[in-house]
Amino acid sequence: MSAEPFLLLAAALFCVGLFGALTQQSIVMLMMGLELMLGGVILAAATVWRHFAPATADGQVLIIVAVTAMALEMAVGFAVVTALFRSRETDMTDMAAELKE
Amino acid sequence: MEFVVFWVPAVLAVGCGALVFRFDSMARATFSLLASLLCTGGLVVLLGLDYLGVVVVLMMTLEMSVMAVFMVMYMMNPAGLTPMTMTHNTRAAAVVCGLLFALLAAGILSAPWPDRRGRPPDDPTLDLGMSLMGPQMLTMMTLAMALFATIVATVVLATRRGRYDRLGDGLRARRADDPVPGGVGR
Amino acid sequence: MDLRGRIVRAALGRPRVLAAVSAGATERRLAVEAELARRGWPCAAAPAEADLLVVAADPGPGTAGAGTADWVARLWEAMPAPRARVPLADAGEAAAVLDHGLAELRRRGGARHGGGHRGGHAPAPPAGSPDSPQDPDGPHAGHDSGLVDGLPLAGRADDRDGLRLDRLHLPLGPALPDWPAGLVLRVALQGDVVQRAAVEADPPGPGRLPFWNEPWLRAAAGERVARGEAARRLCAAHLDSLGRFFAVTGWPDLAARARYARDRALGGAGAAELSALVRPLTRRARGSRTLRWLTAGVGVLPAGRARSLGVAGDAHGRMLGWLDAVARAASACDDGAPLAADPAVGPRGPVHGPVPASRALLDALPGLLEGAEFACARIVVASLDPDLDELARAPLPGAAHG
Amino acid sequence: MAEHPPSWAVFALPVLLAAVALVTAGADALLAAGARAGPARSPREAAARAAAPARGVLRELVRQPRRTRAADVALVRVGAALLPVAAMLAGVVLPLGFRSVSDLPEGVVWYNAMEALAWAAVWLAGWGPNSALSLIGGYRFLAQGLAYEVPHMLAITTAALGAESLRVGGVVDAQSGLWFAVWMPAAFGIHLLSALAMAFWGPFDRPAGRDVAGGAAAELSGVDRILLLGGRWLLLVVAAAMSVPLFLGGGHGPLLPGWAWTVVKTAAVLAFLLWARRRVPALRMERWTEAAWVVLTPLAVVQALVVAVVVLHR
Repeated sequence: MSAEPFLLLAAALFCVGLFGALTQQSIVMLMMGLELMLGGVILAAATVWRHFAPATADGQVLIIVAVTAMALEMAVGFAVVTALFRSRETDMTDMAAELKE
Repeated sequence: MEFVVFWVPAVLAVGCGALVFRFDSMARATFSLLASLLCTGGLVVLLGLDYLGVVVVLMMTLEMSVMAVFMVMYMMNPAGLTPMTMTHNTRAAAVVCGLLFALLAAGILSAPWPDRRGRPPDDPTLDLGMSLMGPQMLTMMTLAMALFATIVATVVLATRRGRYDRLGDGLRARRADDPVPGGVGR
Repeated sequence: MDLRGRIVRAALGRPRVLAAVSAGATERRLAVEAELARRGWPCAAAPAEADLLVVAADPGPGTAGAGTADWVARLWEAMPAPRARVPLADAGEAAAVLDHGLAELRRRGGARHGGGHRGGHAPAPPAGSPDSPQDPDGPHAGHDSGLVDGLPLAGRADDRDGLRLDRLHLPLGPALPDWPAGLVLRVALQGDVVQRAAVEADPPGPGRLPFWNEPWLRAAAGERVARGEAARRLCAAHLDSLGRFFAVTGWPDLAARARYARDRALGGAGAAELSALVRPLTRRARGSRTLRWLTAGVGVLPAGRARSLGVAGDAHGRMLGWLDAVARAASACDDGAPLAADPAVGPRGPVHGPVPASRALLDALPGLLEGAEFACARIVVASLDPDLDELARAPLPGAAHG
Repeated sequence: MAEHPPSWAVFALPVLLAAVALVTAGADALLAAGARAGPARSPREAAARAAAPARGVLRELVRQPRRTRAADVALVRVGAALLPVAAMLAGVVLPLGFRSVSDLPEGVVWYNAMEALAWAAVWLAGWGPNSALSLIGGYRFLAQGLAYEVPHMLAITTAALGAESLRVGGVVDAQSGLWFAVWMPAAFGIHLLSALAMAFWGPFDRPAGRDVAGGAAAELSGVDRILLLGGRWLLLVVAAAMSVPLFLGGGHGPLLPGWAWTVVKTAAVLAFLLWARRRVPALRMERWTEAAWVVLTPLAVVQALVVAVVVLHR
């Protein structure tokens, strides 16, 4: 098959993901949008490798980088959400402790 | 045949991807995203990158399963049994994304794509391995550093108790003081 | 159609049995378990996998009786068709009742495919665990207050890890597998961590002696009871507890062996046979480093408290205590000398204490359960194994026949 | 050296795997009944005991599926069906002798990816019924997954490293002399442990443990139950069988043909697992996770390092 359908699909995934990332209020859902966008990037990189530059491994390396980025983004995202969840409560208990003094 | 092998996962990928933001259940949204990414992995295999496609499938399965737990933990209204309206700027975002897609599509369809240079190696996985772990290892080292930094950063961000809380001042305690003792005691 | 009939017949030939046991029905439970093992019928862990419900539950006094009818009815509702339900009023009838249940089940299994009147919609049991049918909050419930599909949603509350996650209130028991009959724990769960627990013990109806304490109570009432009989009862009681403990720690092999030995002890096996059954059990349980690693430090009681309860400090120690007692009792099973009435110490502790020994064990539970993960909570309960039969108004010495 | 299999192998594989799973489950049921009610008094009784799993399948077929309140039935179905499918897909790279249904160029990674689908499957089946105990089962499996997956990946990577090939056939070829189990014992042991863990069976059965009334399977009846619990046995069989080509020399062996050696070795591994299961209590993740991360993971890394050094100097 030619490259265009794959690239169109990658663009579609990227745009759907972007839509999600732009519209969702919660950090977690926003991350889902980012994952979809990176999915589009992966597909585009694979297509470019296959159809335009198969001799070098650049496309493959890009995919590895994208997959790593997905993992990192998720880990950091959840760590931040956990910290937010915790700090919101510690803030409140701190305030309570100050009130007591 | 090729038509089916491409279009079925393609439609599924976009469809499930869109459903992620339509479902009002966290579990469904997460696993719809997983389905979408699994289709992407399948298409990567179709493009001749077997190893990377399978790795994408593996990574995404593990990631999304863990994600599901965090979703249930932290999302307002985890099961989404009540309709979830947690969106904003829907219209503007739709316009932006539609325009972007139109732009990309126009670019893709009209660009004078170059001819293929070279031919795929017999074993693309070997090729990838050589470029990652070959003479320089620059990419691999960078990724490794990034992963390591992330591990440290996420643990610092997420944990409440440091080692002084666990092992006492001077780290003298023989067993860590944890709410639930682990198997090794550190 | 004959083929289909034969398939149904073969499929239901050894039905999975769920026993609904209330406090005070220990003897009937043991009879059913022994009979099931003899026939090779499996015990169901949850109503979803059960074909046959054996109800060994007394309508207790007052409101508790209504409660019993309620949870049994909910268990029944949660079982998929074809299903059958039989009451068991007396331990001696276990075999006959199971036969009757099988016949009933076969009739219904055939009828469903013949007439189809039981087909159609499966019952829609309430959410929550199968054994805690009154549970109003399924885990799908969210932060917001309000009702969804008739189910109230969970609220948030402080938790062990300082995250204030959703809290789920649900009752554990009375029909969990390997769970003390009649015990209900109202727990607040976050994820699988128990944040708070309250004991709700349904006392058994009056008129029955606590099965495990029977020899001592009878001796105290002036009857002549052989020492061997008391030792046999003690041995069986601890083997029963050990069976639960091993089942809950996930060692089905040892649990099965302990229960086999228990059935043999109650079935009148001699001291030699019992000792031969118990010895390898003791050796394996004692020698297992994995078991020690997994259960030491679970459910730790302060030393003073443990001493006053007459148990060891942690789950592993309590198990070792049972093993010792079982080995000692097994060798004393054939002793014909009369049991002295005075130091009447049953399997759980003094039989005539001001407070039943099991009541003290129950009171120790909530503190041990807070902050424990679900699996640990199960081990804590199994390692104390309170016997709710003892909570019946303790008959005074001399009035046991009253 | 891998030959092309006949096309009917695609259909034979599920049947063969299911048959092996049923036999294994029957042997386990026989042992369990022996412990509970004493040794069987007659061969007839023994046969009836061993037929328990087959009878269980029939029984679920005549039973109604049931629904819990506010359940997400679609997710339950997907979860229950995904488990056997994942096991079958992982089994595609299993060689019988020297032939597998498809000797994929990165079969080792494929096997890993397919068994990882169990994570999603068990969690979905636990979440779907809207029941606390079944959800606890789902959570437990994810915790277990986090504990076993890293050492497991390192262990199978070590085998691939020793053979310098990601192809399962290549790994088998590399063991025509010395079996990998001999000079990478740590990786072999870790693989056996993770085989048990990924099938949540034996000492790792807590996700479907009796203490949570069956855990992820607590609310399932009918076909869903067959799929989930059957899928678990299939996964166990596939993972145990995989240790033969990865560590035990695959079809290599004297006298007997390759397929016979595969069968013998697989049966030996399964028998060992059945025996081991009866000797050990179940491992709780709150203790095991730390052991897996603090002990097994470094062990697996060291093992991989040793193998890498050996391979470099070969």
